[in-house]
Amino acid sequence: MTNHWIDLRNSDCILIIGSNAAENHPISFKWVTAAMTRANNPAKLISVDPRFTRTSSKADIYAPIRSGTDIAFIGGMIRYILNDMQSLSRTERAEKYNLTYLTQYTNAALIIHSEFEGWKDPTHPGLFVGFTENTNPAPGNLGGYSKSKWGYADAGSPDTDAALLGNNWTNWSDLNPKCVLRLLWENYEDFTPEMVEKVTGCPQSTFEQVCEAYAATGAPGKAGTIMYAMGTTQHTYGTQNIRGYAILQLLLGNIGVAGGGINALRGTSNVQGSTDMCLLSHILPGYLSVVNHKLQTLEQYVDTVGRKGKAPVVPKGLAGDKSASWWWLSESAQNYKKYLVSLLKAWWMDNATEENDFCFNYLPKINAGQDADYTHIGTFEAVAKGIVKGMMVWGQNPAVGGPDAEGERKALEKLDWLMVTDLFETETAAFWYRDGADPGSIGTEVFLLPAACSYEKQGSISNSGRWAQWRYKALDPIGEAKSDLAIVDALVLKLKEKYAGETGPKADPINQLYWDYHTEGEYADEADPNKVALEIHGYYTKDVGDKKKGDLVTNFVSLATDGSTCSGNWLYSGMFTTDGRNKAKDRDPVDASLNQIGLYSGWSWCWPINRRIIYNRASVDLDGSPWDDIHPVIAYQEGSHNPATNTCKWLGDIADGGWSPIAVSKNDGKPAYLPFIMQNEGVAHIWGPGRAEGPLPVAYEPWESPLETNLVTGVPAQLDESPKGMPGFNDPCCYVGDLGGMNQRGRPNWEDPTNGFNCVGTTYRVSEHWQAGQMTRNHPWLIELQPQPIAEMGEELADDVGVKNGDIVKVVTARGSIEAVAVVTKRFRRMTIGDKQVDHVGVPWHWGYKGLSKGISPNGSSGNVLTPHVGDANTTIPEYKTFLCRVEKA
Amino acid sequence: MAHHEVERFSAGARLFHWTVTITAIVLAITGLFLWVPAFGSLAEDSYSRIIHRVAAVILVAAPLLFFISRPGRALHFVKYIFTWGKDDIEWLKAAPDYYFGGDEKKMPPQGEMNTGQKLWSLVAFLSVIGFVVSGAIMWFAKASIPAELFLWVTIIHDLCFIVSASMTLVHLYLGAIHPRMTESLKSMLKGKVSVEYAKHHHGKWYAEISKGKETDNKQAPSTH
Amino acid sequence: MELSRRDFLKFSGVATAGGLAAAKMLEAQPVSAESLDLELSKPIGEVPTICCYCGVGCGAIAAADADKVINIEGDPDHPINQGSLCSKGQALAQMRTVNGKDNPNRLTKPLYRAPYSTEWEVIEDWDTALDMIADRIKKTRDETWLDKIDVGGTSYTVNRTDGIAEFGGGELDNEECYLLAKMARALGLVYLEHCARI
Amino acid sequence: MAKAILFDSTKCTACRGCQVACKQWNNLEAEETVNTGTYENPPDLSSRTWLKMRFIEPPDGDGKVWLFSRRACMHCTEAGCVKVCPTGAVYHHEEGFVAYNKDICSGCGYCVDACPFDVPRMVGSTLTGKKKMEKCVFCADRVANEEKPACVKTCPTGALIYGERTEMVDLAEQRVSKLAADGVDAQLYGKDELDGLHVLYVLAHSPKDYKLPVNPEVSPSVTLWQDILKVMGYAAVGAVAGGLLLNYMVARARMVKEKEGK
Repeated sequence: MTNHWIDLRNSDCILIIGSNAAENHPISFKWVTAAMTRANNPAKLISVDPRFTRTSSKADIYAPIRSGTDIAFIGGMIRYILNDMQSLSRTERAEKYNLTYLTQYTNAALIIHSEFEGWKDPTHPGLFVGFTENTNPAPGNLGGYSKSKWGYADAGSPDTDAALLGNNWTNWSDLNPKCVLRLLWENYEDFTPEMVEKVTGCPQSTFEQVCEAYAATGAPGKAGTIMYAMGTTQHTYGTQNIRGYAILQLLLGNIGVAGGGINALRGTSNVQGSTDMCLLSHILPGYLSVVNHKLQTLEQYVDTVGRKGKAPVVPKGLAGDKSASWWWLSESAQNYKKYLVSLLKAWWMDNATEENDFCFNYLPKINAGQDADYTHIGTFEAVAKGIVKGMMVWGQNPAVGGPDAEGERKALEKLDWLMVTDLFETETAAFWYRDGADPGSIGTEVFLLPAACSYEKQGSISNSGRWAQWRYKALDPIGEAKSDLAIVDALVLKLKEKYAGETGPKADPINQLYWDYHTEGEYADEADPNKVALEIHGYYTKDVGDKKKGDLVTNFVSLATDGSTCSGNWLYSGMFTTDGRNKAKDRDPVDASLNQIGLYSGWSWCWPINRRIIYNRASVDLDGSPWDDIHPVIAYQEGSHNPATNTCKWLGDIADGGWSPIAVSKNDGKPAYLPFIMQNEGVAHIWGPGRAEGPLPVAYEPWESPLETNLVTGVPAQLDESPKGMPGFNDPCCYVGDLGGMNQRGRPNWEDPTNGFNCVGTTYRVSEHWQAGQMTRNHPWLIELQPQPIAEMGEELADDVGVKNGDIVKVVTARGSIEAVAVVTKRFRRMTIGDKQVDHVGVPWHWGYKGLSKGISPNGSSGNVLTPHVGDANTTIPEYKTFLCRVEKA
Repeated sequence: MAHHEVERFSAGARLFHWTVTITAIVLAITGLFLWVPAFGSLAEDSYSRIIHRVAAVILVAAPLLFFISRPGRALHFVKYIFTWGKDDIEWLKAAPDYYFGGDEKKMPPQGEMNTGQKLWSLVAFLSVIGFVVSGAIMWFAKASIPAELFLWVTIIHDLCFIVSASMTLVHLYLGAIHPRMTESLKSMLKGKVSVEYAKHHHGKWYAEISKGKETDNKQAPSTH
Repeated sequence: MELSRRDFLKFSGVATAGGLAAAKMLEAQPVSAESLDLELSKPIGEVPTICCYCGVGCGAIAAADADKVINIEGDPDHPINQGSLCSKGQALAQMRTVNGKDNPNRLTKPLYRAPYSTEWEVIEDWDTALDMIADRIKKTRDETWLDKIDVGGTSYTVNRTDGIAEFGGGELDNEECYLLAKMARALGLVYLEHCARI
Repeated sequence: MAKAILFDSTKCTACRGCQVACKQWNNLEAEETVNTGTYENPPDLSSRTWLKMRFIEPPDGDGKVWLFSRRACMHCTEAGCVKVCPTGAVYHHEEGFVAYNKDICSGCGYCVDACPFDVPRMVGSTLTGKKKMEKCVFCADRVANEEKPACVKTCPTGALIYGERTEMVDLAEQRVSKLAADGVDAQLYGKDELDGLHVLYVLAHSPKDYKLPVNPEVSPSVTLWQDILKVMGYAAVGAVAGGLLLNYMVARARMVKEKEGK
């Protein structure tokens, strides 16, 4: 979340899309309801979902869309806003939209490479310039782009469109043909309400209501927020869905302001923290890039990802004339290097010296390029191929949660050994005696370790709003269970024993690993989470000035490139005060923010340095005054500008960089810092060339689509010719997996529906269960509420297949089938898409074959038995949310 | 008087009477718990309900056993209490004067049961039927009948109680307390009354038994 | 004692009233056993914890004995949830305690499944379990270790193993995630993922 | 002062925190259920389920209405259960809600039939015949200790609030007029029903659509029994007893006279 939960109450319009917040983040509705029921200007709630959910039941406007058509919908909204902007008079335009924000704080006015060609170019329909198809069979990406023509015309110092900056235009032709805003218009020009209805199934009138309500948040001082979750991300173009939201929010000036933002609703209590700690293949703690084989030395790494990758770029002609690009900041700061060196120090401590490159080579290096996928999908393919032979699983249940779950279960049979740590026996741990498996032919050794539950241990977790909150221990773990911390601690100490005496590149990283977490008393024999937290925050590794070795650093600003500091994760550097107070334990219930907008900065701590709303410099105008007087996030204190440092006193939240406001710095002849301090350009990306499949989202069809032609791009599906998928019909860069041939692609068959997959299937969660269910399916109170897997479908479909409410039905895809209880409802309606009548079938994916509540079919009725091993072009997140299926009476 | 006694109640009849008496008292008391909130705590943990049901089974079983073992006598009794004549009307008219003032002038001679006893027997007979039928419904059909109907059935049960309880007081009083009914209680305890008492209170009956030598067979049933 | 009709009526009136008066006494409600100074049937709890389910991060307070949870409910001081919890949060107690006893499905000892075996065996002590696991990790790591790779004729140091994957962490504490990352990277793991990606 | 719970259906998201909170605080065991084609479960109130949320999809709707309603004791002022309870086990708490003293519950089950909302449930052993009534107790212990009832405390959206009944009525009326101004056919349920319920409902449709009885009333049989029959019974017994006493005195006086006269 750019913002945080309580901030939802400051919103004027809440757009929930790709999320069912009322069911999956129920307490968020405390603040959604607060916004909707406040006395003055109550907020409007919009729910966009294929299914009318508990969230929709509370919405002012419910917009049904076909699963997987978010870009068409959002693109239509973007078109509506652009069209509105263009047709208004200049004065009205400035009243209705925050043009200063749009032009000064985003890259809307920047000029793109002259040879850039959009997806409508007839020589490459549906594709941007620079595409090459991958002709190798799956697994692999469908294709890839050379992005050389996607950048700014002048990469180091981009030009801007003066007419746009000066609000001095009437027609699109008044703008530079390669100006971002004009390219944006051209990208979405065809996304008319008629087209939106045709593609998404959302009635035009409803769609227009949504546009009108949401566009109203574009006025200065108004804020609209987007709440999204896995309904957005779990598509082959999930990242582009989010890009669509980002563009929409930037057009409306909704990022950085109270009641605005793009808010990813994290589904797991600490998935924010675990991501911050980067238990992910592509990053190291603090979102530092993982090392690839081309980066052989620390200097090469720093030079490539830091110096070059994060070099400040300053657009010409903007009021702000300095870009922080915080990751690097400057040759004297070298933040990227500081963070990595401090990480290496925390890991190898005294063994990491300037002379040995701070043990840089102890970090494993992946293969650069696209020839290996190390993400979830790629990992399971490596397991299936026998590359990965051993697996440690800590509180995760891929046998239920992974795509093509039966395929992943089968892949596990190839492992030599598997270690699972969990509270309950999971489907993953029990894969070897699941239905259909023959234990006698499975040679995998399996260890199942009993873990402590959340209140049987202590430690911090970070919620979706980035608040790191300490949770305490209420009682000792059950039986002989141990906290994961104690287990990993004991395991590493064991490994150190095993490697004792060995030397060389294999043994050194283990033997030299700094590992010292036991303390007096309660934690004499196991790791003390308090001590681990101190290492994450960071301390001095030698005496520096008035700081002694062991003194805590103030925050990441104190970190150094010379190895004099350590910090396990720079983002969390700042969680402690220098005298050792753990701010994650702070419990000041008073909201001391400006106008009490609900920041509660004294309650717990959030990264970075307790900034509750990130990008908050965008919430003020050039003079530092909030756009919204009622909900000010930060405000420049008049007269506080310090000419020496070019900083000032900001009231309210921790400002995104302490520099003085743009106009104040400028008046003083000082560098005026642009607001988006993490971006190289200092402005936000309406144009986002970093994505795999294009700088702007295009409405592609899901990997399995009921259509024969992409109604937006006009590219035909060509199912038989392109078994992997068709670039331009499908996302051209999506990852198509292959789990030993099990990942079949389903096709519609409109002539003989019993022989084809004509229904759009989707997976989701119910409020009463959680993720892969290993915990909640062992809670009698929750099983009572939702005892069995269900398959929700509309009445029209149920009639067609002769299914009545409560019947057991079979949902079949090309991967497999599950049985579930039919919930026949008006909340799923048949849609007319192009010339097809499309029905949806929805299945929760919580169930499996272990626990108190099991599925109906022996495979556990896990929804993911149905889903394909196909992933997003940028993240390879699996396409869980859209696939083709058919329903049969069981 | 002891030398001149006639048998009025057989041992079986007395056993029956006292069984029913005790059962009825138990039923009344345990039932009263549900009437009188002040006694509510005594109904704790459903003990009174269980006792009430055990007693109810006895109350049903006792007449059935009596009927099985002595069907003729039982039928006679039923027929008897439903047979009303002119004398009965006369008796009812005369009764207040007699029971208050002891004025016997207008009292017609009575059979083995006088009209008052007959009336009591009739009330007892009918209210037991009412109790049993409504009670059985409450016991066995609670779940299967509409809530509203159930409540009306309880009202029938209660009405039976009000009527039978009031009459029981009268019965008790006349049988054991009224100054003139000196031998009534004794008869139900020991089975015999003095000839004098029999003549005086049940003239017709005494005439019958002394004439016909029919002894046990035609004894009055278990009521006063 | 003579009795006129009038006296009789009077007397019966008094008698009836007496019956009703008795009734009134008998009908009086028993004194409330649950009056306002009632004690709480169990402690509400004082140990602050954060719900382990979704990313909202609601505060809860727990009351527990040495071996069982007595109560867990929302933390009223918590600014986000202000005491409220959803169905899952309200059921937190059952993670440990169901109907006053340990949740029977919780794992309490390390378990081991030997190759081709049809059953779990209990490993009596942690040390043995971790020793066995460390042996497996070392063996696989050593066998699959890559010092260098060759790309287009050039040798590159990579110091990694492709033979071991690590999953998980979204439900763990930050400190746990951090140590897992530290261990994984020190082991040279590149297949490192958790539920943020799925 | 009478307290009340205000349930605002327009704010309820049916997260069912309340349903579990009720079980959590009151130590009620889970039931074994099956899915019958609805999110709603358990199917009905029971001795172990004192509160459940209803999920209602109007059969003639357009699929854009999903109503959620609370099903639990309404804590009526004119409470059939209190009225009918023979032992006084069910009674009005001084704060207006319907409490019960399990210790003196005889298990007669009359309250089950007397409730116009079909709320109380009996639980017992078939072996011993022991039975007890169970229903929402308004978390009497919590309320007495200035804690909100468990269901109210856990409600995220303010769909459940708790306080002085008069205040709750005011709030509900304000909410209804606000909703009405927005074109919602809103209404307040429970203000006057049965002399005032202590659970008030703000509804966006007719009570019928929420499966609430439109004009709930306590069966006349309850009134007949408690207010007429019982009184009659006492009167009858009193009258009979009095008559007999009188008779005794008169008859005895007469006999004494007779003896003297002899």
